[in-house]
Amino acid sequence: MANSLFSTRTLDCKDLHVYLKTLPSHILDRLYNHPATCLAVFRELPEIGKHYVMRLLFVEQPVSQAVIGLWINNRHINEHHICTRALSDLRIWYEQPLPGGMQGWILNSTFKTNMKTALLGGGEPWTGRGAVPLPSDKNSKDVEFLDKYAVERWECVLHFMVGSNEGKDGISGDTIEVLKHSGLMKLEEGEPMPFITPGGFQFLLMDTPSQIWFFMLQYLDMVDSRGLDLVECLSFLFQLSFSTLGKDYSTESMSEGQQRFLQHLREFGLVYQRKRKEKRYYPTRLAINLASGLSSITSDSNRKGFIVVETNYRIYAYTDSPLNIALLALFSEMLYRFPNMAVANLTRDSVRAALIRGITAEQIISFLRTRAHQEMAKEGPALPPTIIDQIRLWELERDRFKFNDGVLYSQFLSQGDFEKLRDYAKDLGVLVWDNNQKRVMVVSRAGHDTVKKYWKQLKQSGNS
Amino acid sequence: MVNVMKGILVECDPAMKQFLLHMDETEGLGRKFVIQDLDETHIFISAEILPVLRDRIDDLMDKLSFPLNEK
Amino acid sequence: MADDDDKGYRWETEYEKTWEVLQEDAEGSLQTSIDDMLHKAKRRKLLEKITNVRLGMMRHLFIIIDMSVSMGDQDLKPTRLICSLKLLESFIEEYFDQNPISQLGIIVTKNKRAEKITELGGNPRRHISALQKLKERACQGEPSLQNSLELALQTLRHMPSHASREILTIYGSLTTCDPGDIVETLKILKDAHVRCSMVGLAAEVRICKKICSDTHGKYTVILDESHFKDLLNQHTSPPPAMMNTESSLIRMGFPHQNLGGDRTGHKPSMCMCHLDSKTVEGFSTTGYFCPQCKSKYCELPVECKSCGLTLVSAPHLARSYHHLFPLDQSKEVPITDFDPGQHIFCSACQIEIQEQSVYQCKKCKCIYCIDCDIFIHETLHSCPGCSSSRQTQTAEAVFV
Amino acid sequence: MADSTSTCSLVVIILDTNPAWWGRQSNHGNPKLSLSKCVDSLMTFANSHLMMNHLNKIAFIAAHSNFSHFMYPKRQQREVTDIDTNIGEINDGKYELFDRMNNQIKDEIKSLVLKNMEVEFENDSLIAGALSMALCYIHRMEKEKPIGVKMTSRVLVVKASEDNPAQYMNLMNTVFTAQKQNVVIDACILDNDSGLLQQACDITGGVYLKIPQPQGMLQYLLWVYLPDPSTREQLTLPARVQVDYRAACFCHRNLIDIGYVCSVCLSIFCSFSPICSTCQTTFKIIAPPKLTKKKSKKPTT
Repeated sequence: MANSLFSTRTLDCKDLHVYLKTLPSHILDRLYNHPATCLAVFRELPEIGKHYVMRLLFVEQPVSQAVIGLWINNRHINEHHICTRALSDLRIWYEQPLPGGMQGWILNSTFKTNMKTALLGGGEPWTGRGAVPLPSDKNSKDVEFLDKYAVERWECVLHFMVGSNEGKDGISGDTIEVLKHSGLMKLEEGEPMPFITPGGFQFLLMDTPSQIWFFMLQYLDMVDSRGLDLVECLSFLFQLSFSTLGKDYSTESMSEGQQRFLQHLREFGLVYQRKRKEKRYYPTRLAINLASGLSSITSDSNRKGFIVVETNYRIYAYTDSPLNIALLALFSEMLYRFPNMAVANLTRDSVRAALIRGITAEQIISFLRTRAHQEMAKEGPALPPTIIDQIRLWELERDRFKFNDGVLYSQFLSQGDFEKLRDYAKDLGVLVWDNNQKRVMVVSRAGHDTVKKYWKQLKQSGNS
Repeated sequence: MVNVMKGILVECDPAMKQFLLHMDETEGLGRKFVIQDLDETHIFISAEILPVLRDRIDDLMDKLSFPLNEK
Repeated sequence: MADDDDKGYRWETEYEKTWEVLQEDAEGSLQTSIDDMLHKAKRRKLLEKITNVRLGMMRHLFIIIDMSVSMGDQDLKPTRLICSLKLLESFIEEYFDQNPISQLGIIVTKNKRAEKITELGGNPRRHISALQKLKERACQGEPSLQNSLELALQTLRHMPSHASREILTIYGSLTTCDPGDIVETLKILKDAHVRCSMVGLAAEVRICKKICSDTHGKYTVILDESHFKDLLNQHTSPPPAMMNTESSLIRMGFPHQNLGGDRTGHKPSMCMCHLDSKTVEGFSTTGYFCPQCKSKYCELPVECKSCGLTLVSAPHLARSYHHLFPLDQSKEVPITDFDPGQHIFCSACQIEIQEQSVYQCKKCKCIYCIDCDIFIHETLHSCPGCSSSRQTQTAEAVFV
Repeated sequence: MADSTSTCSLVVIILDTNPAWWGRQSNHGNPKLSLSKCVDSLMTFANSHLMMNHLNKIAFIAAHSNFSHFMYPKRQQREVTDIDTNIGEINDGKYELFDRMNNQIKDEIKSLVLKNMEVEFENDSLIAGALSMALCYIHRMEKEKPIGVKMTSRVLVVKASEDNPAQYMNLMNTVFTAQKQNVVIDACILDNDSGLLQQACDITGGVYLKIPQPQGMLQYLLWVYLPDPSTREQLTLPARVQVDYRAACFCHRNLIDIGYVCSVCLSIFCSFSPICSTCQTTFKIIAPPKLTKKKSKKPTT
């Protein structure tokens, strides 16, 4: 069905699998020649797929598909098909006929060797862990400092999106470029600063790891225009997500492209470097949590929840960060503002305002749930069920109508003509709706002229 | 000859459809806008009326709901 | 919490200033004093366990549930009856977990009459499904204590003398409507060595207190739901055996479980416990075969229907060993005994101990934190240190 | 892929480091399986377990002949985080976390073997102690896990030497506790079968497997023991072994079908005896039921 005229494009934040499937196969193969990427991709496979890979890891020749089919008992045969397709899509294994003529599967050799290095050792060290260990840093930074730095840098970007100039030092042109490219913000002519789009609001309401992953995906799409090699950056990003928090890594074994990429990461808050020319860098918790962002596990454990939602639609937010309050203001009316707390009211109008801006009820609910206060999360559901239902009802209330732009065909002479035209429109996929008894059908505007041409042809061949 | 008309197909629950038909008869939106009443849950209306119709629907919704919590 | 009998009633004792127990520490937080109150409560529960007295391992217990109109009261959510049935379900599971070779029966009293819901049996599932059915039945009329006690007495009287005979009554109403004189019944109960314990849901009733004290049972009145749960759990561990239950050798069968499978040539057969069930559940090649009469059962422990032999498996007996060889209490060692510089770690869960006191097993001198100590004494019943060092291990192996 | 609440699984590996058995293995000329090869396979198994999910956790306990030693994660003070930048770290393609864990375990085993040279050699090991230590650790991990994370835990016992019969009661206690905490106990047997572990795996629903060729130990580990219990239902795994639950009588130590159980101390005897050998209580001789003289039935009028 053609999507209806007025529903805004919901933000599709793809997880790693979907993203990798979009990459051409030669890039995938080049990607697999680094242990970190293989590890990250392995972790995103379905559960049974992981066991298949582990079983085939140390087997050199292809194994017949029938044998692999026997590994799983027949009650779960569809999981088997799902993961065999997943493994083939990601080119982790591919078909190879056995000497006896039967079809078999064999692991992609680059993937296999690199998985073994990740598992057992050997091969050259990862970038950042040079052969000679680093002299200890005199002003080494502890974890709290890294956390504070990372959150502050990332919130700069979010502040810029919300348009409040709270963020201390602004953000670079590159970041604005990425924001515009990703459709989170739009630049109207005659206005200095781009303003936020409905997609942008949805982005703001996501939890941090997914935000960063979505942002990095958009950044990687534009990486060729910046003259950086996609494979190098992606594999460096995966290495970062496997590094240990609080440990410093050296930069001297990094390629020039990766150095530039490092500076951008530094600006987003994924990495900390005291000075530009510093020979070492510290990955921050945002980089390490990237792995959890991949598979959209929302365990954003480092930031304590701060929202308490009560059943009388009151929201108490124990925060003083203007960003959080700006986010809350998106869908609730601010009542009072105290030094360490803000009180807001969740009303029908405030939620409708957010819905009109394109924010969905699901996003509001997941925003409140991921940032729920520890006390709320401790016993029972983090949000009172009545609030969740009411937000959903407000959303449904707006959706009672579905408007589809289209062209109405009516008063057909014969049932035969009607069915011919309807089937034709259906094959084209432009048929919006049809009704046999009344011999009436609606075609989408786009498909209208092709259907009209077809109808004219039908008429000439009919009466000539 | 097949009759062809451009417009908007509206899919909604029967109660709402009655509301649209009522609007059409009483010309609440200024003039008739329903082109054809298709079936229980579908109705075909002219395109220009849409913005006005949306506001009227929002008003209806506001009338239906009551303020949940006093300040 | 529960006042013991000899001290008399609480209102007779002098004025207790309970609010002074909580003192604020240096920074004004109550946390530390709450911690060590919890701490003392946990230790007290462990120390209370009476040791080296003969326990009645084989128990025959009747649960009498009052379903009179007073059980419809809503001071226990949602009603007294449903709340007690819910707690009784977990009690039954815990009871059979602690005493695998014991039996249990359920009796209900309402409309001045008593009715037996399930016979004495060893299969927890049957009792729990009976309890679930009780939830739908209404609470009416008055309970009759005498009728229900006599109904339980009829079956308990014929039980073999080596097994302990017990009655546990959940009593919600303050009145009872008895045909005869309940003191007579009390005398018969005493002669038949039946131990009556009661859990009162409303208030203390003199006749209940007299019945329980005369038959060496325990009479307690609940304060709230969690207290109700604690009181019920006190009845799960086997009570000290009465003087006169003389011990005897019971003949038991240890059936051999065959996993079947057609390779071993076992033909499919019906099992005795699902004889009347319409489903095909009992029809399979696997099962336990009674050594004496070869009738098949799917679960143990069970009393063989055809030859009366109690069928049990070795782990069932092993499950009660920890009552017989309880772990002795660990010594509480204040942290000041160790030199302050050294970090002390719990030898079981490797956590660094920062509380005030540490627990040391007398035999193997291993050090444990408070959580491990409670875990070891309440669920594990064996000390990791002792069971992994050879000399304490062989000394303890008294019989196998 | 990732369901709403993220799940993580904890595996505690108990390695039977009985010097007598491993010693006999190495002087066989070409050793079927030497301790170093066995530890390497366990390292790879542990690494693959950690690789399955970034929340998974692992623990190592060595069941030595006279004590059980907790090898990994090592005890560390609460304030100091575990960034031990030990210089001896060889930097290669291996993932850092695996590297650090493997080095730590290898050092622990080295010190374990070197330190206890003088002990006289027994050919059985005390598994029950290591198991109860594992359960205490699991109990603590259960309490410390972050909210919203569902944790399943299991114990893998790699056993080589024989059973110590004196451990029966302790092992049974640990097995019942594991069952109550739904911790699964798996057993990978290298040499002689262990009746106790058979019962342990059967009661807790784990996999008991005596591996035919010890050299291929890693293959068995990856195929049978790597999937966690919920995935095992989907895979075809070796069938459950037939467990003999019959009791052994205390007087002659042979398995009996019908026995006499003392009602006081539940000790089992194969024949009737007036006194119980464990708790010295005398039993009333239950004479066969006397035939009551049948009362002659008076003809009813």
